[in-house]
Amino acid sequence: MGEMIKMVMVLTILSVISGGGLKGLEEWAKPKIENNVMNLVKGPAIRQILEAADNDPVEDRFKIKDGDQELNIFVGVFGGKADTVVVESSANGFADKVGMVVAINMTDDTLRGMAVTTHKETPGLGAMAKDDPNFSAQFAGKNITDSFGVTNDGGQISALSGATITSRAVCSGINQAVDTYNRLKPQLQEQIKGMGN
Amino acid sequence: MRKRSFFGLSGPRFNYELATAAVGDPVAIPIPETVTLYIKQELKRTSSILKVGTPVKTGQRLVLDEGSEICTISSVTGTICAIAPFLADYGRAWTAVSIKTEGKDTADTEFAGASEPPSLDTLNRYLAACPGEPNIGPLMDERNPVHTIVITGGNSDLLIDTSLYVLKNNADAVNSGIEILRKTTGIEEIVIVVPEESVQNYSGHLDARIQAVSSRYPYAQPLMVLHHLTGRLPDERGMAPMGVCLIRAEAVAAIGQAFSTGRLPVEKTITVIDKNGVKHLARARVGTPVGNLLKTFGVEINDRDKIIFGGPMTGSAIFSEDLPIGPDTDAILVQDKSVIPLYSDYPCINCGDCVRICPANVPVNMLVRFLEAGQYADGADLYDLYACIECGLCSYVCSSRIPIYQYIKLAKYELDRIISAEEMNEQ
Amino acid sequence: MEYIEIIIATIFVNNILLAQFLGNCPFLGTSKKMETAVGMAMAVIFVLVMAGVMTWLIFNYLLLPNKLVFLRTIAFILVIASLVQFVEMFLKKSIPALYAGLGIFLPLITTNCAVFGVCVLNIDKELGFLPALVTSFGYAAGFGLALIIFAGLRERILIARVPKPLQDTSIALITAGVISLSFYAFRGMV
Amino acid sequence: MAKSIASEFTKGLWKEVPPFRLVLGLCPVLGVTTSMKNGIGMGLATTFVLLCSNILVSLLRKVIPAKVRIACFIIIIATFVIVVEQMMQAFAYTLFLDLGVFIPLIVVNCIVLGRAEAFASKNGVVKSTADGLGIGLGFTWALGLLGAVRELIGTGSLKGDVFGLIHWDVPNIFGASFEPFGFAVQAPGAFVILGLLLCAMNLIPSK
Amino acid sequence: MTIAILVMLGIGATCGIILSVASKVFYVYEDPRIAEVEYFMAGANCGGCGFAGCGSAAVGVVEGKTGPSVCVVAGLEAATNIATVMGVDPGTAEPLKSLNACSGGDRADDKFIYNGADTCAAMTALYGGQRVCSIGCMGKGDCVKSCQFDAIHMGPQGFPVIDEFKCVGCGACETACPKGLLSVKTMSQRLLVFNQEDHALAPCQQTCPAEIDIPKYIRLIKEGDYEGAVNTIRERNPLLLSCGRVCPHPCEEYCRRGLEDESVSINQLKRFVADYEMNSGRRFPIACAPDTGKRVAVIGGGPAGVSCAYFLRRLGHHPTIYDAMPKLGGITRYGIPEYRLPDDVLDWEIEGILNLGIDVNYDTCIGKDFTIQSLRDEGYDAVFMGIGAWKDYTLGIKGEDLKGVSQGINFLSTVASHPEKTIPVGKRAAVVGGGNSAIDCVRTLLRLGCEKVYIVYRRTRKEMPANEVEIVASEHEGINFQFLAAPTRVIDDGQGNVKGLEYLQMELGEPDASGRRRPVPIEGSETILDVDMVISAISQQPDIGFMEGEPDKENITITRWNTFDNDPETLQCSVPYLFTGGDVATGPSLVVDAIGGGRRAARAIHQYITGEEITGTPRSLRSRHIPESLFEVVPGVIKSPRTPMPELPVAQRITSMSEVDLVISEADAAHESNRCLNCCRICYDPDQKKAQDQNAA
Amino acid sequence: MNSKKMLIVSHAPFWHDGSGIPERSYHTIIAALPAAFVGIAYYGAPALGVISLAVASAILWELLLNYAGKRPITVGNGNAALIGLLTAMVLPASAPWWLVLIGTFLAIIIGIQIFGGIGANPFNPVALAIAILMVSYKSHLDFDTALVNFTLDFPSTTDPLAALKAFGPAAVEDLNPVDLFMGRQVGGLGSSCGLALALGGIYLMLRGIIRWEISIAFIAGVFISAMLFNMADPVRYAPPMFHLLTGYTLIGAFFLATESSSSPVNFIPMLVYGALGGVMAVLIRNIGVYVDGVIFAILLINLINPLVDKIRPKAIGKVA
Repeated sequence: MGEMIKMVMVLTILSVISGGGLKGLEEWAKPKIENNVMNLVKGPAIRQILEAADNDPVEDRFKIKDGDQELNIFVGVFGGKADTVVVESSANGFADKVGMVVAINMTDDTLRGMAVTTHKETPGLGAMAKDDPNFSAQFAGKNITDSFGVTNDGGQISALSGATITSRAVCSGINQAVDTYNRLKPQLQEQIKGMGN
Repeated sequence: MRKRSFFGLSGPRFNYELATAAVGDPVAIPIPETVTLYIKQELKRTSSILKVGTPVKTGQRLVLDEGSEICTISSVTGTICAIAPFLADYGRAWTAVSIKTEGKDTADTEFAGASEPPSLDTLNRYLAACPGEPNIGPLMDERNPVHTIVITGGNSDLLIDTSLYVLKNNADAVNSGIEILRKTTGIEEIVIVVPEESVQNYSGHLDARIQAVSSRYPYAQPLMVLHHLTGRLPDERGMAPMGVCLIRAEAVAAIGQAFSTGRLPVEKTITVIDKNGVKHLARARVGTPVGNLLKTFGVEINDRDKIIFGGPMTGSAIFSEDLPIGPDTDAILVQDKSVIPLYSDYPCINCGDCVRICPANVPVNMLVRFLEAGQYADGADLYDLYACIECGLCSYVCSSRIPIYQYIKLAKYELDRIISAEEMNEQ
Repeated sequence: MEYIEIIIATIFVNNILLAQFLGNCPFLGTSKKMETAVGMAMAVIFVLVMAGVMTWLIFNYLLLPNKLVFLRTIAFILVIASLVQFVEMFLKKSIPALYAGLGIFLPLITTNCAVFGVCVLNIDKELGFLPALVTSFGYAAGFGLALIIFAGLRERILIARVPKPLQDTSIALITAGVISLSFYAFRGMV
Repeated sequence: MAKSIASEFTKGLWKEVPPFRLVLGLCPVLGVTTSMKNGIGMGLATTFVLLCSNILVSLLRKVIPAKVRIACFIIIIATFVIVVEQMMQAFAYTLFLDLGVFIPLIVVNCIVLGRAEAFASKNGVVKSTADGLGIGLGFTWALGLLGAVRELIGTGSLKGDVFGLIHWDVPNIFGASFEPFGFAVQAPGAFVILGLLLCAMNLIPSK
Repeated sequence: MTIAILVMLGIGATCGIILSVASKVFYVYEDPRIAEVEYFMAGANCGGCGFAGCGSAAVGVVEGKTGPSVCVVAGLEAATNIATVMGVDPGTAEPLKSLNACSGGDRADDKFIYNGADTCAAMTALYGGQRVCSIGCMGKGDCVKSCQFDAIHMGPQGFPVIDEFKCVGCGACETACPKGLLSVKTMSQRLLVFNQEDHALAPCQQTCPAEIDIPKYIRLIKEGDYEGAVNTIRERNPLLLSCGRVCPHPCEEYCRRGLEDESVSINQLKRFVADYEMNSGRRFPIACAPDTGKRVAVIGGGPAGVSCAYFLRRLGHHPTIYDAMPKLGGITRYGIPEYRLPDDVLDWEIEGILNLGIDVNYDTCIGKDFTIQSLRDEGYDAVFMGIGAWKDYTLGIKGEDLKGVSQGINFLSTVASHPEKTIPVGKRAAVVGGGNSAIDCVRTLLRLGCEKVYIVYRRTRKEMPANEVEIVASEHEGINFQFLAAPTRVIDDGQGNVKGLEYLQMELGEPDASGRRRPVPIEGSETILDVDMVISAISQQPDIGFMEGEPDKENITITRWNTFDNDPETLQCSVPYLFTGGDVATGPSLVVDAIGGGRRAARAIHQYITGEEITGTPRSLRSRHIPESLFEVVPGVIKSPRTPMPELPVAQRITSMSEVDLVISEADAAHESNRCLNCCRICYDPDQKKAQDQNAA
Repeated sequence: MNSKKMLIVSHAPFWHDGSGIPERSYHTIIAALPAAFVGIAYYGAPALGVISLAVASAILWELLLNYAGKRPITVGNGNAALIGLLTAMVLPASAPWWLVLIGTFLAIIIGIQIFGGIGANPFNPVALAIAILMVSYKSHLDFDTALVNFTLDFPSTTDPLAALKAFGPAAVEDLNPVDLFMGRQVGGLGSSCGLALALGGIYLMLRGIIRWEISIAFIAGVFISAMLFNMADPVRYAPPMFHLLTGYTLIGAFFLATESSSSPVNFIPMLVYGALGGVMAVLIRNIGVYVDGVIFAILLINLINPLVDKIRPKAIGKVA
């Protein structure tokens, strides 16, 4: 019995020490990680789709509550007018989740652009969603009232050759972003008021 | 040798020889100067009985040591001129006894004294080394009783006439042999297996049930006959548990002859097939060197030729003209060096010809790979090694020219060795 | 229909071994004999489904609400290891026949990246409970399929005259590569 | 003593270098080596875990009861894996993205657990350190080599850095007209190239 | 932080409790070794070994399905530990090594052209294979294919060559070889191999009483591997320096080259490498098996005793030598004069042997200081009796008690025990006898200042049993030979001193049973030889006077030649713990016979004390030859002169005790070793072919 | 001893039907040549160049590896030449020299030699090589891009399968089956002429060099599965004859799927193997990402070959 207790004790103590230590580490690392994510992953993508913006959209960002989640919203200022919001979204792709950012022009509810941020798709096939500018260019200017889908499923987006799943994922990610946008539109308008100038 | 036909969809068809009127009477071969006989027992240093210089008589029973069961029967009268160890195929260590013949042929009388009444012991003691090599051992095995004696009347290989010739021309001797067997063993079920085309030659003449088998090769192969009759094949324990004993027609004739004349037969009927494929029938004393027979028929042997004891599919090649014919040598086949097919070192290319020709449905293509890699046990377990009836057709059609039949025989031999070694260890 | 798609995707298109490179060590180790391969395949299916369920529950009901997502590695591996060990002991005692056929492969699974990897992937993809279950099963079946195919090929390769430096692992890897290439055939099918 | 520590260290670099000599830990080997950068990054991450877990296991080897030792080792290893995961996210985020799920998978890497159990749990701290470091660095160069080969054949160039410390950028090694052999950076190519590298290693004697 | 700790606490504790409870509830008995073996494995359950996890691999090891090195992750150390658990030899102390018996290969003749499956096994199945030699290598390389460790490759001569460093002694090749040419043996087993009828042996090796692998060491000398040559000799003969000097080399009688040319000077080559080691300034290391803790008493430190002790030591046992003399060496020291075998050479050699860890009790005499029984009581596991034959036969004639009459061995040992070599000798001396010790006596007398020395022998020079070289050397040194002379009495000078020796002239009659013609006295031919010293050196027998005081004497059988009755194969005496060897077992014989006897006894003792059945060598070849290996003609030999033995000039040597025979030069050794035909059982390398090869190259 | 005659000793049987690996290879080459000639006729000198280079380099690779591995020289058996020829026949006539070299390297060395030479390859070497090239050099193996500089006198100057994939059956419905059968279509230089391939295939079947069961089952598999697709949705899926006569279907059926060492030898397995190959080819064409699925389909059936070949008749005398 003594041995059993020792076994359980050692295991538990190790777990506890590990859990506590890691929590500490995590708290210390969290801001750094967020910063990295912002600068290295989302930043370039956002700056790319909002290339023409007057401001730096990554700087001009705010958080907004959606249910019990907090969302990052980036704001683009065009012609002195803060009319574009960038919403993050993700959908299941071929291998893992495909993360993307979707820029929506609030004035006419059209897509200003989208870009894939994170993915683990097959190089040369699914990965083209991020690398092939022709693919992402299809989305620019589309009206968000349409649901996005690939041609195989009767939509208007021509899928990447050999990567229908990834293409579908991108479309569903955009649809999600649009949903979020529609849901939060009033709050967003509230927020961006006064930005730009 | 038969080549592949242009259209490869149908496999080759071989038929056994059927003793026809065309087969003439055998040519008698003169008694040679020396004969060599094998005692199927290893020579340990020296023999306690046989010495160089010992005189022997025709039909005398020769053994190495007192009380030994394994014997040979002297086929001539003369004196022993050499005793040497002899290594036969598959590691069988025998003793070769050479006898220098003398002018006069004197018959030994020991058998005449012992032959009445006929008994299994007498058969085993005197006739086990007679022409046709009757397989007496299994009949004496009490643990594995035999219920059927099968007389293989057909020839065991292509091109050979011997067996059917004997059956046809010595029907009386065969009948009395059958009677002796019945009497001594008490086994009623004696079957004579003959090719179906020749059944009418025998039915009614012979005093046993006649069973016809296809005259197409390999349906008269001993294992195939066994399967035909019992539906089974021997496994790694061998023939013993099957309760069937196979005896050649010539052996039965020899038994019959021995008991009716009181003298042990010492002459063997042999089919000699020369380089041109011409067949001759000969009668010679057991132990006559092959060279003598070949000389009689004017066959010239050069370097790189091949002399084969037995037929083209299952025979065994020998390495010297001096080797003697044994009591089981039904035929001698000579091949010129220009027609000898050579084996190659190519691996199996999986063409599947062997699988399609195999009469036993053995997956030869996989089996041979395992055997080449030396994995005999796996070959036996997974790929039906023991279903092989040893006809040699797979080697005949192999595109890679792999000596498949040799591998199979080797595997059975090695497995046998491993099993007996394990049994030794356990004891 | 959705589940069939998941199954096809996980078995063929997205095969855990051949496309995701998870679980390669036992893949090479247990594919030398068909018997072993079949046993291993069964064991993986069994454990992976159980582990998928367990980890899903732990993550969604324990870690996520407490914002301890970063602890999932340690939590999962501990759970998987204990689960495997428990099942092994259970089988050994209670169902020895099953243990002989399947249980002896269980230890291999603790450090099988495939099991752990699938659990993590399930979580990463934020799958629901049933999809997670089906995905786990599909991946495991894919693992088994690849293993059995590989064992079939390897039985022949092991007795072929492979050049000495390439023998065993080296040629096995190359064969695995070609199997992986062949599975490209299923690309785009779902 | 000094000699044996040195030999514990060097054996991992050549004589027992995983995955070439000990064909283990293949998942990351095949999964992340699309480039030399990823290979080295993964190798270093593994080295860190290996080193730390070896030290800790060696220190605690007298305390841990035999029956639960595997579970304890797993906890220790998993802890360090999370440390690596967090640190990498904090300091080398792009690399973390490339390596993806393979970082948490270090926890099930046979080499790490294997060394902990076979070596560290039976040897002193110094030796275990040498062992962990040696095996880890051996793993790193092996991964780097495989990554480099695949990157070279598959893209024609070598490009990357290690945690921003060392950079390399060798474009178009085979000339500008070289058409990259895309197979090399794809999944099946990983198996085939590792197989061929193993063959090459077999040709070089281990002594 | 708290939540994290709590969650981990929950998970950890739950897992721990479940596992520990389950380990009790679901406890199943297993072979405890499984757990022990598993403990040494990596525990990573990686499957790299092909087993389903470490547990399965451990079961595999315990069930003998795989070897101790199964775990690839854990490495060598673990393999050693696992081997210890399993009681398998871990392969460090006494590694098993494969050994190839056939050195014929291509050069052996074929009996047919083979065409078929490319394996030795298949080929051997057809009439025993294509080689005429019944034990010849087929050269198809089944062993090469069977080796998992790349330790065997096909050599240029068509037979397999084993890389001893890579060989792990797994035994795969042994099973693969259908001819049984490869045998995997430990060093111990190799030390105890005796010639058998079915071995691949050259005629010289069949003849050598010590069974040294002569062709092998000559080949190694040819290759310049002198250390290898020394080790090869040491596998069979520890006293190579002594034998190199005093052995009458019966092997050379059977040298195949001798049939067409002069035989190879085998013994000089042995002496050359032996001296090479001594002069190289270092001792080549001698490996010993791990200690067994068994103790053996060796009575007598002569060649038989030393040889037996040496082999016992190398087998891992602990021999202790008891010797009556102050120094070891027995007859080689005290019976063989300094000028043939210098003391310092013997000292160096014996030191090397004792350094292996053999204890010696000097000046302890059996019968006085101890008995066989007392040794048993001291706890020795076995006793080796090797006291030699030190009692001279007397002439049995009148006047033998006179001053100035002495006996051969007695005389020689007195000389040997006086290092200053100043023994008073007479001016004219007669030595009776025709054997080696007679020659030793006369030549010693000459060196001690005797003016005229006679050898009195009752037959002729042709019948003299002494070595031819010795006779020739003594002739050179001016010894007078009185053949066909049978001493009848020693003549007294009246004061108890010798004045002369009377002998009867003989003539040769009919040959006797031994084939020698029997000398028949000529009536009335008494002659007196004018000498003042007479040494009788006719023969010796063992001095077994101590047996009177031996408690166990009832059970120990003695023959009528005063030797210990023994089984000639195992040398075991009538009591099981007693073994014997050398002259005390055989009567006076050669040094090299005693060495062979010591090894044979060591084998039997080894079997006895390790509890094995004591068996002789099956199909032993002792003093017999394989008939097929003895040739009448040896085609292909190109004559090439034998290297003459260098000697000290006569003038120099009779004035001192310094060594007469000198060692040959390295160049001569190379020449001589090249003369060797490298024979095997029936094949050899003919010179003609060698010459052709050289021309072609 | 020397005066004795040296006889040859071997094991039974002492007859052989005279077949051999070289004969098999050369007859297969003869059977493949008509299709290759058609390719040369249509595509001219470049096609001849590709064929010669492929055959020569294949032989060279094998020779090099024979020397490197210190093994007997095996090029004499014609297998390397055959593999080289078949590799060339599936490549487009525009293949650059290096592509041909890489192709034959992959086929001979990776495909065959490292597995232990002829007979040991678990995969069809040609299919393996082409599959690797397809995933590495998409543009060179895409007939539309590759053959853009050729002026071809065909009814349609685009690859029919690519057209089908991109635009559906409507785009190819006016292609005449006779034209397709005569090879008047864009495709591999020796793989488009159905007539020549079928002639060669029938020759090989009659000679017993390839097993008719595999070819017939393959063709049947393509036909039936294409028909089912076509019946289900004629707008999206092309008719069976089209699938049969385009792309690599016929060269696959007669020359690739039948490669002996990667295909089964028993009757039922041969049917399963062939049929599955045909079905997979159509599946990939219709719902997969690749324009032509035959190559991958063959690799896939190679994978299952050891498994299906375990279905075999019971050996005689076997109790269990």
